[in-house]
Amino acid sequence: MSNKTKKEIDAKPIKDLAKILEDLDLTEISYSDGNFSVSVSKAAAKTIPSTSLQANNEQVEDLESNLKNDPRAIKSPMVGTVYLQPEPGANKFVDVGSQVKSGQTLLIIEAMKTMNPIESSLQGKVLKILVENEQAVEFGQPLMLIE
Amino acid sequence: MSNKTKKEIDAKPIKDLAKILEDLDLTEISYSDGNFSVSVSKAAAKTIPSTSLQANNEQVEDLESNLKNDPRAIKSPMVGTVYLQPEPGANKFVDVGSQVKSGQTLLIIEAMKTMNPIESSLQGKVLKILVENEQAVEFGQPLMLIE
Amino acid sequence: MFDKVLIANRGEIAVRINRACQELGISTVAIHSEADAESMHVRIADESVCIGPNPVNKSYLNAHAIISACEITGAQAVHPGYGFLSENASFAKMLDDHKLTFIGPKHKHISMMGDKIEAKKIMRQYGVPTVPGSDGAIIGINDAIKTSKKIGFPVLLKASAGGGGRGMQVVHNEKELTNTLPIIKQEALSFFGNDAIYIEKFIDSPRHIEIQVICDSHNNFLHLHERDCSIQRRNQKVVEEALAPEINQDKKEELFRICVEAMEKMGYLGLGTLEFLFADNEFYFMEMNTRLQVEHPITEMLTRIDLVREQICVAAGDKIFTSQDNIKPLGHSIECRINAENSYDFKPSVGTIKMYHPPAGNGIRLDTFIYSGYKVPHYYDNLLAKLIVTGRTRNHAIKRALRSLNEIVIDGIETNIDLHKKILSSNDFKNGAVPINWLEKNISKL
Amino acid sequence: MFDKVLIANRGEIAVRINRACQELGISTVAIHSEADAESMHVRIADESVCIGPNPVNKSYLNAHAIISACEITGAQAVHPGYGFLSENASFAKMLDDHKLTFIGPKHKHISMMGDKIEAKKIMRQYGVPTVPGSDGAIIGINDAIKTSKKIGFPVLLKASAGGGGRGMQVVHNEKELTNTLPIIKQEALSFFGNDAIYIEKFIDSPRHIEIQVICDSHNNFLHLHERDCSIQRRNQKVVEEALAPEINQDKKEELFRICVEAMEKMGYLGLGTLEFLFADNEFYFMEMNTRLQVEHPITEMLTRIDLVREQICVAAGDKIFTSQDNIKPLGHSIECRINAENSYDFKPSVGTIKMYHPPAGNGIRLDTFIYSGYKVPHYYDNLLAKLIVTGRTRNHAIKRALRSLNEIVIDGIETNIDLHKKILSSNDFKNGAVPINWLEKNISKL
Repeated sequence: MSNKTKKEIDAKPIKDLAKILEDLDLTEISYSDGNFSVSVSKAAAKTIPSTSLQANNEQVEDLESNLKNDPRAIKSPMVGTVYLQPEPGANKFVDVGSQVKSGQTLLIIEAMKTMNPIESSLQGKVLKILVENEQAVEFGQPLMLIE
Repeated sequence: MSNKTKKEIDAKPIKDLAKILEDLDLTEISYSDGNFSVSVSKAAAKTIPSTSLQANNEQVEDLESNLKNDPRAIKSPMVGTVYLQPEPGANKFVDVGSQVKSGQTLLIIEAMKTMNPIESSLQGKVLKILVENEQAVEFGQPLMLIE
Repeated sequence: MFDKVLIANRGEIAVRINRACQELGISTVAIHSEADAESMHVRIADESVCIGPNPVNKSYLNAHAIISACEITGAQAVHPGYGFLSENASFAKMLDDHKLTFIGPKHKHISMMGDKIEAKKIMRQYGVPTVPGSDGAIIGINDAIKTSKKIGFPVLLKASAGGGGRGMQVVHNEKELTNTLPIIKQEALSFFGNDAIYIEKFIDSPRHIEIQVICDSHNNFLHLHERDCSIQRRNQKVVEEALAPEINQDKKEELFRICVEAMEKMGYLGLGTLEFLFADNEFYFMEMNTRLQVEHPITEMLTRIDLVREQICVAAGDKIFTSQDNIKPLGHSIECRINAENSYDFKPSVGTIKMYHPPAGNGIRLDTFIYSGYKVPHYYDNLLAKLIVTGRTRNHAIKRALRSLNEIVIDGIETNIDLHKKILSSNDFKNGAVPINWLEKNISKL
Repeated sequence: MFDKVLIANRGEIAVRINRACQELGISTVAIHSEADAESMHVRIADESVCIGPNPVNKSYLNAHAIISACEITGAQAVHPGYGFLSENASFAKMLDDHKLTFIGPKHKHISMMGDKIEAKKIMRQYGVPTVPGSDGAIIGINDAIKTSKKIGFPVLLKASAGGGGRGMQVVHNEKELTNTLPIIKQEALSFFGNDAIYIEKFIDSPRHIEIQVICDSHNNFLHLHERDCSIQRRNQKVVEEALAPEINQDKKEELFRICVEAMEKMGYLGLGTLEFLFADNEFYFMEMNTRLQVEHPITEMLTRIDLVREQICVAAGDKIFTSQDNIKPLGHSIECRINAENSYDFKPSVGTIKMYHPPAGNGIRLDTFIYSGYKVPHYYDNLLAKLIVTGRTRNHAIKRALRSLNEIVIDGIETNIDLHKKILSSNDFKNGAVPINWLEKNISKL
């Protein structure tokens, strides 16, 4: 469509509209004047019971959910306990900065007394190890980031 | 504010935004680009239980509520039964088209065996009589429109 | 049975009564002020009539408008709920005069019990234990000493014309009495223009125990056991329970018998509650509420008798379906009154309820009129909901109440749910049998 | 008692079990698939573990993942709910092997009752009445005629290897039998590769009556009376009630005695339900469910015994708190299963629940896991909620259920609430004692 748009945000009209929204008990105002246009809205009802149900740290949740959708993440295929070394005292399978190949063992997850080697589905450098040794993990939990 | 606006609607960007809204599970998007501006929104949750609670004809409700806020309306000051004539067989106090003065009796409301003359708070022509003879009325119910 | 009943109330109790009517096949008329047009009690009724503007004296207390609403809708009876016109004898009489049934006691009994001093005298005549004291005003210091010694110190000196906590003084011995009497007489004279003083036994830290009765017009006078409503703040009940813990069963049974006999002597009809102070293993009659109580559901859950249903049935002339021997309370019930007020500073809260999600499951009942999106008006009292739980034991009921308080979601306005959690988690409450001044004394420490 | 229990289920029953644990002071671990991360059972639990992707065989049926979840959380016991792994003997055994408690019966009893033909044989040995029939496959037409005459026509010819309604034929007399037997043998051979046929008495239009039992490890074997689950559609229960109307009390008592004796002989532990067909005043054992039933709340409301609480207690080795003499069902209870499906064409419905407002008041319980804003996933079964009501009489319970069905608000998806209203308003249901084929026969006329 058109080409030139003003990219700098002027917070004042937004705040003004938000106040009017609140005062008049509206859920949405859309305001447009020539080249300038602002719209504010507010959900009428919270759709998730939150005050009293299980308290979650929402920031942590957001972070985790971001990691889950991160294409660089290796996610746990099972519930269990993580071991970063092949045996106590040994070196870690991989370290931050290690170059890994697809199929290389990254860590072990113990489930029902069985040691399950978790192999990398990605090729690249270990950017971050998201779990600690002997940490319990659930299905789908991000374990490492590989880039 | 601005002056010349194109009155023809281009449905395409509205449809596009509606789809994005649906896909992203949003309640509102506002989009503005130069002179062009579109805003779409959708209520997140119905805020009033309606499916099973007392069925109301919403259109009738809207009409009634409009009349209640109409400055031309004479509203019932009590619960009772309306009589449009002073006695059976007599002429109506007023008819549509009658010119009434402030303080003039418009009708009678019977409540607890007492006849209460309802006087006009307005001066002007009777535009509409909203109740029928012997109709039950509640408090605040519009009785007549006077202009 | 009635075909159509007008419910002369609002809020949770109007919803409660509407449900009882529906289950009896009675059609219902809701009345409402302008502000309450969207309120739940209006939405669930078969018909509704707006009877006036928002102030209660022009709507819910407007007897003429309510009777007119009966006339235009053809309602044959009026259920007054609690509060508003429920203990207004002249309203009950007015309904009688209009050939409408007041779902409640006879108006003469409402009158009799409405005058609190008169009510005590009547109950004393019927053999109900009342607070010992002088018979009317005392005559001089010698009479005062004699009376006080007879009933035992400490005693309460009360100005006959006093009220609202004014013109009262506790004295602990003869010397204090001698010193205080002239002062309080002088005060009474200057405050109330009347220096008549009477003496009552001072009951220190009593509990509030009340007996529920139900009577029909076929000579059946039954009690439905007791409730303990000692958790109070500013004379308002906050938490109620049934049965009352830590009271000897024989002592209770004796009181039940006395109460039932009093009802029989009165020829009482319908539901009633006799309120007692309980201290040092003695009951003292305070007043009788001649109506349905807010806390009636704990008795319902315990006895499995639907009090509102039975109240309507006996008003219609039916016999009570059961007999005293078949009323066996089972388990323990607790009610928490959930108010629209801050749990810490008790400031009332109004606004729109953004999200409401009630607790549920076995042994849980939540009586309310709120819903997601409901705007709580500021014109009326702040009771939003009553959480009622029942459990096999008192301990189980407490745990069940706590898990329910954790489940409930009321977003958008402030509530006293946190206060309830603190009360029910406290050791004093768990141990049971706290006095009526316990909550106010301990509120800051909870 | 356990400190921590893992609840190996989802939906309303996981919420139900979580509540029972909380009231016992047990902390809870919820398990869930990826789709259920926002589900109520996860939100109200103390801890949660995502155990797999959405398909049930990779999550809620994934025994290894569930045991791993116990290991990482330190849960000592697993409550399986109903469905999923609740009647999986090898799962129960696996838990045993891992020193975890399965909250349910011993795994050998799950096995025994899991084989439906074996279960009937065992019950017959214990003196429980079963459908009369041939002892195993019949040998030729003469044997078939002899057996049929002994049990009386009409009889049902059943292919031993058949199932799911296939390989069954009713015959009404000797001639029909002679004509039909060769045909059904041939069909059985071609369908199932096995022409063994056995004969059973044909029970026409029976009712479904089931007996609830509870047993502890201290030699207490109790019954909690019966339920009538005859309102069914496609073998799914739709409405259940307790007690069963129109059955002679002595007849019931005799069956209770037989069931309790069978449990004693088995040495059964925990909750169990013996399902019977009832026709012509006779009971015929069909199968035993060795788990908590969907419809357990109607028994809870009637007996005031918290079945889930007691189930957990007896699994932990406790004695049942009460005795048979003290179990006195009072009134009448009805459950309506509210499903996410159209009331007319029964198409399943998924989507977001825009508004949820439950019915409430005296004698009402709504067990659910939904809330305003909850997105119902399409991976799992369509039970949304169970409305359970109790009333003084059956008629009162029906009226109460109807007024509750009118109150409930579930907006955004389709439900079968209208179907329930039609069933409960029908004269057949009001009269009581309808057979299991009633609903399907009458559904279009309701």
